[in-house]
Amino acid sequence: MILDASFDGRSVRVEVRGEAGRYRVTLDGQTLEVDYQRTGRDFASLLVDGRSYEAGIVRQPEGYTVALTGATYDVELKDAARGAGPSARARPAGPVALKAPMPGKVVRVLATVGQQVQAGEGLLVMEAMKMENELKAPRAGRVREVLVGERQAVETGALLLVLE
Amino acid sequence: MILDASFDGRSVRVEVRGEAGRYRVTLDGQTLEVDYQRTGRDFASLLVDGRSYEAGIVRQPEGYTVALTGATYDVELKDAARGAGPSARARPAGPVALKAPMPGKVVRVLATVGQQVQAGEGLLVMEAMKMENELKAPRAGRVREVLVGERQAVETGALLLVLE
Amino acid sequence: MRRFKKILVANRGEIAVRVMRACRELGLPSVAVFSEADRTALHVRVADEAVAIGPAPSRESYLRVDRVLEAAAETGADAIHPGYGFLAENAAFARACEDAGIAFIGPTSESIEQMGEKTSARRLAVEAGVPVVPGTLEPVAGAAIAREAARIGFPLMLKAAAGGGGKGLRLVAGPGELAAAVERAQGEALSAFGDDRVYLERAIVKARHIEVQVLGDHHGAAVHLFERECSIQRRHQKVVEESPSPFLTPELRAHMGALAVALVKRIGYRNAGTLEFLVGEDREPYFLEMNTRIQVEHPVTEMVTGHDLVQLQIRIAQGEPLPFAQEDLEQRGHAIECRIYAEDPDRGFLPSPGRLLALRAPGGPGLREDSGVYEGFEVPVHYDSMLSKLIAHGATREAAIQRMRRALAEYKILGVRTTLPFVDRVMRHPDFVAGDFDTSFVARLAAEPDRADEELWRIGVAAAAIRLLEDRRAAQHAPQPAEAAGSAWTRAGWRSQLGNRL
Amino acid sequence: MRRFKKILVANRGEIAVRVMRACRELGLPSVAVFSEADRTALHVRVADEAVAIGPAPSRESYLRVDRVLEAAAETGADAIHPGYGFLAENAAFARACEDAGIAFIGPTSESIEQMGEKTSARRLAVEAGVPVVPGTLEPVAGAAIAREAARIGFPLMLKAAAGGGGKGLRLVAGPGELAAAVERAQGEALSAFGDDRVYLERAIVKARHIEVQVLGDHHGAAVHLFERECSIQRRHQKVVEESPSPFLTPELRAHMGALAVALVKRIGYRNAGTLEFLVGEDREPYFLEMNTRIQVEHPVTEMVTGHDLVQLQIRIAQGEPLPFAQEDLEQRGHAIECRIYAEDPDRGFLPSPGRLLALRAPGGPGLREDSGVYEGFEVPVHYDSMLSKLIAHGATREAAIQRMRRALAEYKILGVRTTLPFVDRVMRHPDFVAGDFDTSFVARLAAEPDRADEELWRIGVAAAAIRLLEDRRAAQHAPQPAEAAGSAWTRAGWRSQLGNRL
Repeated sequence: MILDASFDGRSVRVEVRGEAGRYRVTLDGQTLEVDYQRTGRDFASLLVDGRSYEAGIVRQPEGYTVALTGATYDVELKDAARGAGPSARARPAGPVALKAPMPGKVVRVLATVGQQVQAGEGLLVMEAMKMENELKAPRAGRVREVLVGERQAVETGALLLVLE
Repeated sequence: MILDASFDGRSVRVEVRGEAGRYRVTLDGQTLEVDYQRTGRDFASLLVDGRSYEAGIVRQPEGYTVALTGATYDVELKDAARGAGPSARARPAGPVALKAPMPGKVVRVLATVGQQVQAGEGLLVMEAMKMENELKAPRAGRVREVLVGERQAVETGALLLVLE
Repeated sequence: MRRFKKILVANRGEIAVRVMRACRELGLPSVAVFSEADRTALHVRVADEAVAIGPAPSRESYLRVDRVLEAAAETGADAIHPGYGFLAENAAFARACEDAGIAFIGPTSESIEQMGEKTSARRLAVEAGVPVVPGTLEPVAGAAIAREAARIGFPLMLKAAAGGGGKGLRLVAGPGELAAAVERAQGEALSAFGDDRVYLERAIVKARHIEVQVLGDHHGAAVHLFERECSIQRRHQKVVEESPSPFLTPELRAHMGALAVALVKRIGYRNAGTLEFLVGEDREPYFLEMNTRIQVEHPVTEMVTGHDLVQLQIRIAQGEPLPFAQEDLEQRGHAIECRIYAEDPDRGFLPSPGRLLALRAPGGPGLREDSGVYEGFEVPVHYDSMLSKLIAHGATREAAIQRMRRALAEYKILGVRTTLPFVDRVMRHPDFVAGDFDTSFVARLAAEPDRADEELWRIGVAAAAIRLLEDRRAAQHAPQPAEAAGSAWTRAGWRSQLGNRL
Repeated sequence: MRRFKKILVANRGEIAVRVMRACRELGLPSVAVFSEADRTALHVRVADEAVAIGPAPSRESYLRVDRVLEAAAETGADAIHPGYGFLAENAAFARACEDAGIAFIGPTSESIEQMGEKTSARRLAVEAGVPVVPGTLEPVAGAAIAREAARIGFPLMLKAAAGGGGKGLRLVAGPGELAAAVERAQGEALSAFGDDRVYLERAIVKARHIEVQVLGDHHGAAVHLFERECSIQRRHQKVVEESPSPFLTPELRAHMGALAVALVKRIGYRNAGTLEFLVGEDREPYFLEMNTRIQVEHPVTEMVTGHDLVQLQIRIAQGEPLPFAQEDLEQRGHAIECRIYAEDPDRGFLPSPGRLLALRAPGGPGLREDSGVYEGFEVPVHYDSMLSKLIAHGATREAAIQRMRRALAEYKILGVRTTLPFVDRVMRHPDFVAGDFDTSFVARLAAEPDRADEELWRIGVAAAAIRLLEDRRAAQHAPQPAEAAGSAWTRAGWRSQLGNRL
């Protein structure tokens, strides 16, 4: 099985072969011999070159989240595109959508339509889990649209504002 | 839904009605209003008449094992027989089979075919989990058959000996 | 002296569970109250009885004095433990309990008023000879704010008069930031405490936040149980606490303890309580405020002193005398607490509510976990983001740190982002290990690059890829639907994790 | 003084995990060894490295000196911690480590020989002025057994010379039982220790089993860390232990401690160790044996003294001097340990191996769990049945008992039968609460009816019936296979629990 994996903004091609707990995984030019055993619905024990790793692994819509000691990775997996390995995805040009990073309530809208903002400038304030959180501009630009009003409840991923 | 439930050698008729977490359960002439919510794959929270119960509930071949604070019940459930409630099952007469209560190894066979034994008399010794365990006669009788030999490994439920 | 029959716990989360455990250990049944968002919360499961009190927003449930008192009447509870937050420092609630003949497990409503209104507390402290941070002794509003700010000088702290727990707190570096900070602080204060009054204090630079635990009973006895060091804060909220403080000398410890006991005796305080101090580089302690309730970080004190503060609260409220004198108390070893929040430390501690899809908690020697959640629980968006507190005890500070690091390495939470990796960074930071830090530590840490294991990603990607291979093969060969194919519970909550073939 | 680079743990289960946690807390990487039955065991998951050493039977894996030493060589481990059981008191193994230049974290092979062979230990104790139970000072065999038995008198104890942990131990009430008991004890001793020699001791009636924890270093220093009360036993194996013993007076405690330190100093003992005593109604202590290793029940001592015995073992083995003197040590509060075995207390403690289908462990104040298992683990039939140890600490014995009861109420294990309900019965028995018990307590308890909650079965049956209703409805409406329909792991192990419609 050959996959393209992406995590933390990186992409690598991954090849996995094997069965019954014994796998050979090649990634980024390096091959690991992995003794992999499920230890629960969402946990596995990996022995790699004699070293022991305990992994929490939960299914996500486009891959798995893997928790290891000291780090957690959101790993997106796709069947490899034919031919070349994954290319670094270019940041899409054009407008940027600001989405709600969590469910909550819009407390204040700091930006107005047409306003020119700097990267890092506060655009609006959301309340969630009893804390007010200022959402900042990911880059400089002009506010094209504001799609929410104050006191409005929003779900994760709701479109809040468009920057162009 | 009307069921016959048995546990700990007792049998009761159970009627369950309701949905979406609100149930009315009638058993042994008493009706309970139950607020039932799953709290994990194998756990549920029950509020009954304001009292809070935390139950571990795992599927077994013929019902569920339920763990509550202070007690664990193996509850067998069957769709109710038409008409009368469950009758106390009579102990079957005739030969009694002694089965292995756990996987392990037969260390010694203490009884011989044809031997007359008293209730509680040791019939054979099994080793499991580093302990020797003497299996005793459930009632008085004559040993009709011995189906295992010393040093033989057996699984749970394996027929060891028949008493008549 | 009375003996309670049943205790209602007017709170949720880990502190409600903590109090219920104390009740059970004292042989007292406990009653949970819960909002619509909390039917499956841990505190409902741990209680002996449970009563629904309203919709999810705390203003319509946990903050409803009438509903809580009705629940007590309905269940026959003759005492109420308020935990921390919510109604814990609400004098009107304490008075309503007093009027209803229900014991409020806390101080008198008068003590709450005296200490709860922060400017009044500062005045009383000054009268009792306890030094306070220079600032306004009264709440200020309107034009007076700018005037007083200019008098005190910048940087200064803007604080909610009814405040606590970092809510409505703002550091103001200069006059230009003042107006916006006032608006934000008043908004948060109104939303958190229903009271938008604020006051000003000089910001003590390189300050350590050190607090003293006290206990006073109905018979005039008062003791302190030494200090907690709470300087590791993000957003002015504590993340890591410890006892003893690596900063205090035995003399300063004794001095601060004596100041604390003096104030407790002066106001006739009856309950567990905490006096918060700022200690600057000159090792001069300034009283900040007194919390007239159990504190989040009380477990570190319990581990070094060997006493159960929540049980003692209940026993004091029953009229029992303190079972020890000051000279019976000593600090043994060292304890550290790390708070585990559902927040993403990589994104400025943004809240991260959601379902705890998988959870493995650490165990073993010298470790305590006070958790308010469990595997499978959906962390609501309506309340505080703290999931759990992990506390490690060791014979020395170094041993406690090493034990905490070991515990954090064992801890796995999936489904939400948490502060686990962040507190691990704190534990292995040379300045923290050396005891060389102040309240600016977290801000400095955020600016430093983290040195994680450079090659660990390979294991993470390999694990995900193998799991995908096994899941695909299993789906191909699946002889039948497994896992009681989608109970209502499974269908509603775990869909993304279960079943859907990639 | 040396500093270890890497420690191999030659054990499995909770004690292997316990030792690895100590290694990590000391900054030392750990190596697990595991049999074919233990690939997914907790100790493999917690270790930094892991090496397979053979098939499931311990004789072909955990007891293979050659395999263990090969694993150490292969991984570069320069020290081996043996835990308890297996090779922990095997002098030949300690000598093989010494010969291979690998530090054995324990005493010298000579000390193991002196104390491990129980009749030799009794002789040395007598020489050191420590009183012993009357009996044979040498192993006996054949016709001599009946002769010596007649001399000592009945009831008597038949014991394995190489014994420990209750294996090969038999109480013989009268001459008629002797022959059968000898056969059984020899069989067990041979299987457990590879040595079938037995000896005889007078059975002390109404005896309490009280042991003293000691530590000796390479520089001649020796201390005791007070006693543990271990009288609650089933099949001559401990189930509940505590410290302090409610039976000891301060004078008797000091006397037994002094006896223990005298023997330690006499043999130049270097390690943690335990001297077991029987104390009869006359409060006269009789030395039984010395265990030259860490003891299962060491956590109760750690909780009352505040010191980490396993870390101290490692530090002593590195040549460090003891970090405290006798006068620095004190018992604070009270600690109780309950062992959780996979055994059915309703069927004479028959072993109950199997998969742990669901598990919820308790948490909160004053509690420690040293577990060797996890939810989903298949408990192997090949090894000891202990799953976990739960330890509760409180300011008083009553507080510790109440805390343990609270913890047991929170603990749920499904899939195997455990001793959880049994230890709960012990905790609420008036004689245990009063401290009025001896080694016959469990036998007496088994004869009494249990007074469980008469109405609780209704809740259990209702829960099962509702679950069935929900499962049936979910199966009817299941839109698709859920739960990654049967990975190899699911198919193999969880079938009975998952998916099959009733």
